[in-house]
Amino acid sequence: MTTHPDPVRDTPEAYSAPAQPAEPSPAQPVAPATVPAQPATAVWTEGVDTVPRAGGTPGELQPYTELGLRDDEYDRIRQILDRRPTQSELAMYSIMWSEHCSYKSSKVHLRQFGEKAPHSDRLLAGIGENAGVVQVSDELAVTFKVESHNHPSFVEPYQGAATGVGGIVRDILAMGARPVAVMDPLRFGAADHPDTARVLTGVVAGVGGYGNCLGLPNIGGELVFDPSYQGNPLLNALCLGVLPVNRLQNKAAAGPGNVVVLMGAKTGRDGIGGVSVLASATFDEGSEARRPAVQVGDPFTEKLLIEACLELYDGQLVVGIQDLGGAGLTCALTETAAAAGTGMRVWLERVPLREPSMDPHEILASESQERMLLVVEPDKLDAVLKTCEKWGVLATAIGEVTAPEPDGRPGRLLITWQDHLVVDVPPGSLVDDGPVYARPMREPADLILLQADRAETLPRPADPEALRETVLRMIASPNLADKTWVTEQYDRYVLGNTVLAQPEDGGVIRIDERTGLGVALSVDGNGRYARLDPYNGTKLALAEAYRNVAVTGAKPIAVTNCLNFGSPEDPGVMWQFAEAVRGLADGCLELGIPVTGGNVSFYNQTGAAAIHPTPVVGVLGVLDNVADRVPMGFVPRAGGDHDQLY
Amino acid sequence: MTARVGVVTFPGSLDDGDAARAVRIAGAEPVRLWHGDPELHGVDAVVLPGGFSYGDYLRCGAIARFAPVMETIVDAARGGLPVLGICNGFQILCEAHLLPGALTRNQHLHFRNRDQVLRIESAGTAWTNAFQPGQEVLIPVKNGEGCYVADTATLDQLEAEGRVVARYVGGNPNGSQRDIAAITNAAGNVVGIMPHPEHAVEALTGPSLDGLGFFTSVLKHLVGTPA
Amino acid sequence: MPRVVVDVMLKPEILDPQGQAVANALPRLGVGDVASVRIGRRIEIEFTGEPDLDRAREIADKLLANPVIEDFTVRLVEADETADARS
Amino acid sequence: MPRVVVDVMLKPEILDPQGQAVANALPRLGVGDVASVRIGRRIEIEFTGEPDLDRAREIADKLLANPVIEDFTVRLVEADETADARS
Ligand SMILES: Nc1ncnc2c1ncn2[C@@H]1O[C@H](COP(=O)(O)OP(=O)(O)O)[C@@H](O)[C@H]1O
Repeated sequence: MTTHPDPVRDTPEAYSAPAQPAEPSPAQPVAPATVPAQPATAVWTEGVDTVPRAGGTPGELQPYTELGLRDDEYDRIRQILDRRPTQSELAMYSIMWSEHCSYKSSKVHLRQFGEKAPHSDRLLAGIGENAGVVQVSDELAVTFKVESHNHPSFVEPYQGAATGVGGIVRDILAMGARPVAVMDPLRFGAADHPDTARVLTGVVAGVGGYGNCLGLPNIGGELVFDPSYQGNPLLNALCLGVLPVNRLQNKAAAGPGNVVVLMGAKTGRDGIGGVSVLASATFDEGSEARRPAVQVGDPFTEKLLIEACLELYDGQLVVGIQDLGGAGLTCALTETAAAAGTGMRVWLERVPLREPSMDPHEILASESQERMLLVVEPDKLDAVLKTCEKWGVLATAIGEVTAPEPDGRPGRLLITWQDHLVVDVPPGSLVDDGPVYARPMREPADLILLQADRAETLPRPADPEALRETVLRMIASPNLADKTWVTEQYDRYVLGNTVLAQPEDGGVIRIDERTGLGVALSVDGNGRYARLDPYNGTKLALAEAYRNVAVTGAKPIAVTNCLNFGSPEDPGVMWQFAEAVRGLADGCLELGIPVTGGNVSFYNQTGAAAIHPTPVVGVLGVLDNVADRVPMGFVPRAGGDHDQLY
Repeated sequence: MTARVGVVTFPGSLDDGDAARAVRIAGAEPVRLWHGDPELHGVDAVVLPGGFSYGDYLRCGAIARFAPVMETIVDAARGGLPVLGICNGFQILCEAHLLPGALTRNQHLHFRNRDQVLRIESAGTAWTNAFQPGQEVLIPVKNGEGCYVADTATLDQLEAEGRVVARYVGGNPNGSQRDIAAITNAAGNVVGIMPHPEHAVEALTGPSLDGLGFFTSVLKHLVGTPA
Repeated sequence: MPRVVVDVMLKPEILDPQGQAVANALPRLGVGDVASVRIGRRIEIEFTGEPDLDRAREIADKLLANPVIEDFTVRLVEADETADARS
Repeated sequence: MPRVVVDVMLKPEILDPQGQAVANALPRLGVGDVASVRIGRRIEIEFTGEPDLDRAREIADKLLANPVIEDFTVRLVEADETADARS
């Protein structure tokens, strides 16, 4: 999946957005977005919509609004292609230019993570890659990232959570790492609300079902109840991976003539439109009836995918690799080609399908899980296929890397479907040239009132009886109560390297049995603080995660984050977001550790009511020898030389 | 000559590396065996590790039972080869009819991972001779389908023949009948256990070192058996 | 007394990893002529009084199936169907 | 093309915690007249050629059901049974 965009890479200048109205001004229209003289129903008739056909029917109405594209965005597409897009191309642009994939509202703010980042010698891959990679010894590096799967986890809690874990694990795998641990920061509505029982049990079972079956120890997370998450729970999932420094992989589809291989599960109709509809749209009454197709995870296939990929890396059999997540093939094909500046030629009918009746645009948009895209030198193809076969993983050559244009411009992505040319686009136009918005921002009007209502004005327990009652009430609060019911549904032992896990402040994983080298991790966030003061609330989340890592005895070295917010089209939410990013960037500068990656999740709201702004911050630290870790409890020592209290 | 203990990897095995580590810490040589290869490569004993073989779809262990390596293991086990099935391995042994009964969904319907006290009921097996009968050990349990069931006649027979190898103490984590955590076959060479001894072999990563006893037991057993 | 049987199956377009795992295992059992296997749930409901199909449908919709990914059917079955057909 | 359906249910003497959990949840949905709920598996097998009941029975016996805890029935079902009865 796409991560934060690379802040140093050139992005087209942001559309200047006037403060009013909230909508950014459109670009120069080249062709009219809608051409009259076509019956309104003639959206699409029959057969495959090919590139030549698109050239010959410029006036055909296209459902770009339904796909979430605005008039000016549609016009941009026509401008880029110099014709109307085919149905497949339209699907691809609508996905890649969605908020979820393009970071169009967050890009301008996220740049600070790069600009304010303190220098680090350890960073092998940073923002813009699938996940940031930090070196922790001469031979070893670790990679970690946290990502959200909020909306699917509301619609189908078990599968939403399961595929959330599956997705982040593939991100880590794509960097060349063996995934070695997961964490799961969770937010639910009120603990006593009937729907919380549905969502909580499903999400926890899904996180456990997938992670346990994959053999990844769960070493921590969060469990928070607050009514603001009632119609929009948060499922964030973090994965940690370990790799030898020289096994680092990248996604660039380099080397014209190389073979493009699709690996893993067959492609089905699951999650089609998921990125645009599920991940970006607001929940409303209609969504329950709309019953969108959600993805179903198959952790068994993912386990085989992991083992097969690691064997391919170790055999130095791949040139480039990219996981398929949201936006499926569309994202993987365009990102790998754009990263190398090459072109690509893909025969779409070679993609193994679960349902033979799928249309090209459905194949391109499908979010079927447990798939990876490989770029392989032709003489290594046999070895790749053999390894995949050994692990029982499907692998199919579906295309070829092609050369950049003779004049040095990047190559084009050409996709055919049974000899019909259905896509002919510059891959970079989908990945890097998407719209960028400087959305209007305004401090929420109620903030002053909220801040004026200070905690000091609350009644204080004045006598022992009241004090007792307060203590009992606090103990009974779901947010403070024991979390064992959740955490014991997760395997913390598998892989045999878990040194600390829940209920410790931070998880600690040994990554080198020989030397005892290990890493510590903590994820933290506090939506209530962030609601009151997003700038300082985010700093506090960072500070908490930093402290939790430090108290294990580890030295914090890197930060990841998942920014869960309401609609970016709401100036109040956008302000919260901007403040949170500024807070995190400033906090990291003060603490001297870089943000190495993360994820933005917008549109977390029910109707017009946004969730509390919820930046979740993960900090990673390094321990030269995990034997030196500091556990939370007192350690009785032989000879009475016990721990001292200070 | 150190003993060679095979650890089978099925597609979906998860604790295979941990079982191999435990074998090594116990002082034997772990030998990795592959589900698709019927050869046992001359190993002296076999561990079927925990995990979700074939995704544990359908029923846990149901598909793994048909792996080529299992045919050889079933024959060899009948001939006396020591075999330890841990968690998923236990499920596979039941599905393969090397052990009686079945492992079903935990009664509370949740996966449960906790540190569990067990009482060793039988120290007469190839895998428990390092323990004292009645000894209590602390070993992690982690499973979703660990509830042991069998008909009354089978349970009575297991009890009568001293084939209940370990029982849960201080709370039954999954609803197993008669608190059964581990059983053995009549000959005592095949043992199935739900909790994970391989996760209690290092002070840093386990709740105790009690799990080592299972692996040192088989070494002791092998020394006593002529090759 | 007849029972109500609710069959819950994944919608056809939804991945069925269980069925797939079984289908992939069959060749090893010497079975080569199976095109596909789908696995769902069969739920038998016994009522205290008369079996109530509408009530069963309501239970299925609310509790037994997730309509996002599953379809269900509800039908009356004579008490001895299972016994009869027992192979 | 007709399919073969294999229904696998836990033997009556084996505790079915899942069915019990559903039964226990029903009163909260306002359903008071359910005596028992049992949950099993429904497996639909499509053959490449003619559906083969004997073959299906063999598969069920070897793989789909565990005779220690489960009973099964095998039957032919017209392709559109599900669609017909779709509530
Ligand atoms: N969803 C979860 N998944 C895994 N571990 C969790 C989860 N929620 C809480 N934990 C773990 O439970 C322990 C207690 O959590 P919490 O009470 O939030 O700790 P603290 O308040 O000290 O941060 C921590 O180790 C935390 O990582």
